[in-house]
Amino acid sequence: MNYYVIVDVTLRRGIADPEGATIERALPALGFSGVTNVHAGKSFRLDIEAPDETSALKKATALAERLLSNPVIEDSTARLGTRDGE
Amino acid sequence: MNYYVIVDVTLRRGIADPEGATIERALPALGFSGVTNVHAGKSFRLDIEAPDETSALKKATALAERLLSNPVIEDSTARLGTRDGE
Amino acid sequence: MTRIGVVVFPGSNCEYDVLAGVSQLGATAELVWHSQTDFNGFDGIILPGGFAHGDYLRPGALARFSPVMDAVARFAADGGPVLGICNGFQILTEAGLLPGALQKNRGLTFLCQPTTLTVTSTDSVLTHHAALGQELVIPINHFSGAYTCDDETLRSLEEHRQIVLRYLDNPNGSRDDIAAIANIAGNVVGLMPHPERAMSNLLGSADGRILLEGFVASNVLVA
Amino acid sequence: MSSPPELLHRALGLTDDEFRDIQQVLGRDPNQLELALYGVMWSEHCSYKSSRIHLRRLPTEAPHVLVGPGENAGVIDAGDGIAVAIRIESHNHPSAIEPYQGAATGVGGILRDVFTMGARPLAVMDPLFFGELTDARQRWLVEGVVAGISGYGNSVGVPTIGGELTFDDCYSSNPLVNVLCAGALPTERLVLGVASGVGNLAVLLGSSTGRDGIGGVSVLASAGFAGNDGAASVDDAKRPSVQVGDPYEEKRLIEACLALLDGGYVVGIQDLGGAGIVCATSETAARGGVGMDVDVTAIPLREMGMQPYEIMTSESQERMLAIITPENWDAVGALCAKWEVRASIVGHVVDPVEGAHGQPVGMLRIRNGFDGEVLAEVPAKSLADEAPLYDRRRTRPANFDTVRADDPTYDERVGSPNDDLLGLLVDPAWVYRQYDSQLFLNTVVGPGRDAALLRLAGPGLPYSQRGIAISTDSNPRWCALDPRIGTALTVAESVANLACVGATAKAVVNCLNFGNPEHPEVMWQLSEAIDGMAEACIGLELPVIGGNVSLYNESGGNDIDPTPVVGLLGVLESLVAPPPGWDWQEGNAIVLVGQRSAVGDEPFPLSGTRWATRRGRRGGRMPGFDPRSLKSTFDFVAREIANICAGGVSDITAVHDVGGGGLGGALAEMASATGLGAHVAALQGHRELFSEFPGRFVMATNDVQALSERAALAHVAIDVLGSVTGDRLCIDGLVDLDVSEIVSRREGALVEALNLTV
Ligand SMILES: Nc1ncnc2c1ncn2[C@@H]1O[C@H](COP(=O)(O)OP(=O)(O)O)[C@@H](O)[C@H]1O
Ligand SMILES: [Mg+2]
Repeated sequence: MNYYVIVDVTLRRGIADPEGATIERALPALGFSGVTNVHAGKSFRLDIEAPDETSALKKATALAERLLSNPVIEDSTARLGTRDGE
Repeated sequence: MNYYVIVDVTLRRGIADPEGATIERALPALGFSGVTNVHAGKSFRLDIEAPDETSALKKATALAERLLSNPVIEDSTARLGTRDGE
Repeated sequence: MTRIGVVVFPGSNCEYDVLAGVSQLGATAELVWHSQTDFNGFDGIILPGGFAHGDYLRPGALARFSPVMDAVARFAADGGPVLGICNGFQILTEAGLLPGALQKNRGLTFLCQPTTLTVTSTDSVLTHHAALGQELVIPINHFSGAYTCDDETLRSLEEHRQIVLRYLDNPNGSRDDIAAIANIAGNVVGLMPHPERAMSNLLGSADGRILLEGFVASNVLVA
Repeated sequence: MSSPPELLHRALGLTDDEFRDIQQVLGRDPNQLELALYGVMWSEHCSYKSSRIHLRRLPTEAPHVLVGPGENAGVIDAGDGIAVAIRIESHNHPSAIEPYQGAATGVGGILRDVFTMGARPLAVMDPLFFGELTDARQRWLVEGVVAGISGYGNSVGVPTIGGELTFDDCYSSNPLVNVLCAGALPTERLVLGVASGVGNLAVLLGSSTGRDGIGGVSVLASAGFAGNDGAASVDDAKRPSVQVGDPYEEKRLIEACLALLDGGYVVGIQDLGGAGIVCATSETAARGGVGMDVDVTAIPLREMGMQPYEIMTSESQERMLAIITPENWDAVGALCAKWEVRASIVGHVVDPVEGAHGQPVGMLRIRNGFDGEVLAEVPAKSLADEAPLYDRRRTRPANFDTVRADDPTYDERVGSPNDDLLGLLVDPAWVYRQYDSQLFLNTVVGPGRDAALLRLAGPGLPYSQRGIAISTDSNPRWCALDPRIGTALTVAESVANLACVGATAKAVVNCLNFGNPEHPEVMWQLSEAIDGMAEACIGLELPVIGGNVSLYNESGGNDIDPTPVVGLLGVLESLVAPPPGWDWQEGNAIVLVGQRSAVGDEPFPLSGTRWATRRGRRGGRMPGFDPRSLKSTFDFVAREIANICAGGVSDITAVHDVGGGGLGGALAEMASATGLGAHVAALQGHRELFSEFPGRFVMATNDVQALSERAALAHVAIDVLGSVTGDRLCIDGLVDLDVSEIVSRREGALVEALNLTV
């Protein structure tokens, strides 16, 4: 059957994150104070055909590590979700 | 106090998603079968200074809608999380 | 006569420029479609600039799976000269043929501008005709050109003199001002600047010639 | 679409009279689908119904014109067997709503107009207009629009080599994003968007069809923004879903289409832009005088449950319609497969039917399956060419004379020319650095100078040593004062830009950005601007070969200033050396070439200048327009620089036309380009320093004598202003500045205004 999977990709600790830094710098001017440690990442939502949850997650994790992220600079996690509400 | 917030930004229904579509088209050739409805999105992780959870989320939602997304083509959701495990 | 294969992925766009540049140097160059699984009798392979597969996901992330990339890996393993220019460099890192990764520019904008490079190693198929410390004016044209790697990788790059070109005035936040690196053997090189755009003074600079001349002549070197 | 037709037509933007016209054409009531087709095809955006009668006054002919207005792009014969296609379009309202995608899809659309003609797109230009950057929303718009052009243009692989950048409050809720594209083709490969040959197939190439931008032309492009906050006020229900550009699809589409044309597999080809499939099918059929059957079920869809009217009017991006002979279907399919471009047979070319008076009438028939039920049946021509034309009321603005009377030339205080000059300088480099301006190894002069200059070369073109030059220009400050003279002078300024790189102007394209045509003052401005353009083009012997009209640029009832944008295409016979540019050298004499003072009773008017506008003075009278003296000056400069580009020796070391910022601006820009200062004597005060009118060039030479003699022979005036020296710009009694200060102020201006930390 089909499983709805969400893959989160984030920059590894220690890797520069200019996007997050730029947003953080822009915030005060836009009236947002007290916001720190801003980090930008990517996410992917997809349906995976698999016999059961475990193998769906296994497939998703492989996809996340081999394709959706670049392990040299990024970490990735895959989790099962539901179309709405996640 | 400081709250860890995760903001997810996804394309609104009906808006074309060439990135997701291109990835999906490429998958079979890369040896991944049975993967459909691939959609690419953005995510942001940040710490928000606020008196309580509700106001932290309120602040995050405003941030998400005013700065991190363009509501004309994107939906955004903000949720509280924990640094590891989320 | 030297024969250079120029690999074309859907979305590549500098293939004709590279063709023109290489032909000016008396070599013959041919376009190689990405679905091809082996090359016959090429003396060198160039992965040109552009946006292979639209750069969707990450620059080079989808291109690295193209059938042609196995052939490129074999060619490189046999010591064949391989050059990745801009998007080609990004593909080589994604494919693991070169260490590290290329991230978005520090300023988060695309940059098309001349840069001044210094030759920091001549132990590569790209730089062996140039002189150590020589300065070259060559344009960059990229959004994701900030070279990134962990400390250990950087140490080994320096140890094996694999950093072959550095920016004089770092435009994109590249670690250690890195503009081009080679593998340990020196036969696989990736650079973000575009030497094929610096082949004549009519277009602003001819400093790219010495690099491409070296590459075209390099099969002799590695053979 | 539930409401009964007689109300529906209004919802679709059709007037009651237009509804009656449709009943006339069909001899019956249109059904809902048919009404929807007329709704988009008779929209202002598609039909030009308010502007067409005025556009007829523009000169369009010259021996070298291969294709004039009316086709997807204008085409000229550039020599050596190479033709150049050029077109300019606006994407204003979509960019106000989603700046990145609005601008990106604008680039995609203009490229399709050009490769539809069989030309490979070789260059893009982007004239942009925003409100003042003190407003955060404007900064968001600028960053988004520039990123969109960069993201799409660079990825699709076409260099962006120039444009314009204007900030004025009149654009704050209605930014303008115009995009120009030029391409080249072997002359014999020229193709037109014509469907011919009964039995031929209409093949849809490229993306699948979704609900993107349905009714975009009628809802977005043919109506103003309700409120003052621009996009924010277009109500959600009315707003078509935003189109997202896919440069990767477009890149493959370009390569596939050019390969199809090389293979000789297509008889006609047409891009899908505004009004989507209905526009492409009805226009190709109308041009060919044939009928076309379209099968809605044959069109690949991206979304579920789409209605026929949605499918027919969707503005999904990256699609083309090719007309091919059945025998070629296999070859076409194979080529498209290589480029991973989807190809589907969606239409058949059919015989015209017999009209009421026995005349042949090509019908556009929308069917549910090729031999299924007919859902709509209307004369293709009635959709494409027979929208009602309006001669809307025109009245000169009531305040015209009072505005003219408010002339800053004399009563505006002088102030500090030093500070004024520094305040006028803006280097757009932050913008154009984000564009690939070098692809194809043609760019001899890229963005940042007077005009862009390219080698006339590209994949698949015959060898040539020629060059082409392109410049886009506009001056809403001038046109607000006097749309007629303002537009004429804008054309002149653009020809001057070309002369600076040695090119002779060959053709004009224009994008007329105006307010609401239902305001008589706006119609007057439009009509005057067209007369001014006609006057200039006739006087300077230039054909207008294409254009675009963008109306309803208004918010909350406020119209933008009249903003005609011109794109000038010029040709160089021989391009083997770069033109001198702005790089003057120590010791050179600095001379002013051309009529030193303006035409009319005021030698150095300050009306309409950047100097006056910065002081909030927006009134005054424009100088006159004298094409004869302008033309002899332009021809002289172009000839002198062309000689250098052809490899000839010359005493001229630098050239720059006097444009925005006046003579002071030109001198400051040349100083900052080289780091070399100058000493200039005896200008007629701050008026001559800041006055803006075309026809003047600053040249640097190492042999004044020789240059003066050549100028005299050409009956061109020349005045020695001073010399290049040291590292300060000194203009006696007016300016004394360190060049490094000029450089930092000029380079920093935009980045600071955007408050970016780079
Ligand atoms: N939006 C833009 N995109 C690319 N280039 C631009 C843009 N705006 C201005 N430029 C370039 O900057 C230079 C100066 O522009 P402009 O002030 O319009 O010159 P001029 O006054 O001579 O017409 C020109 O070369 C122009 O092409
Ligand atoms: Mg201009």
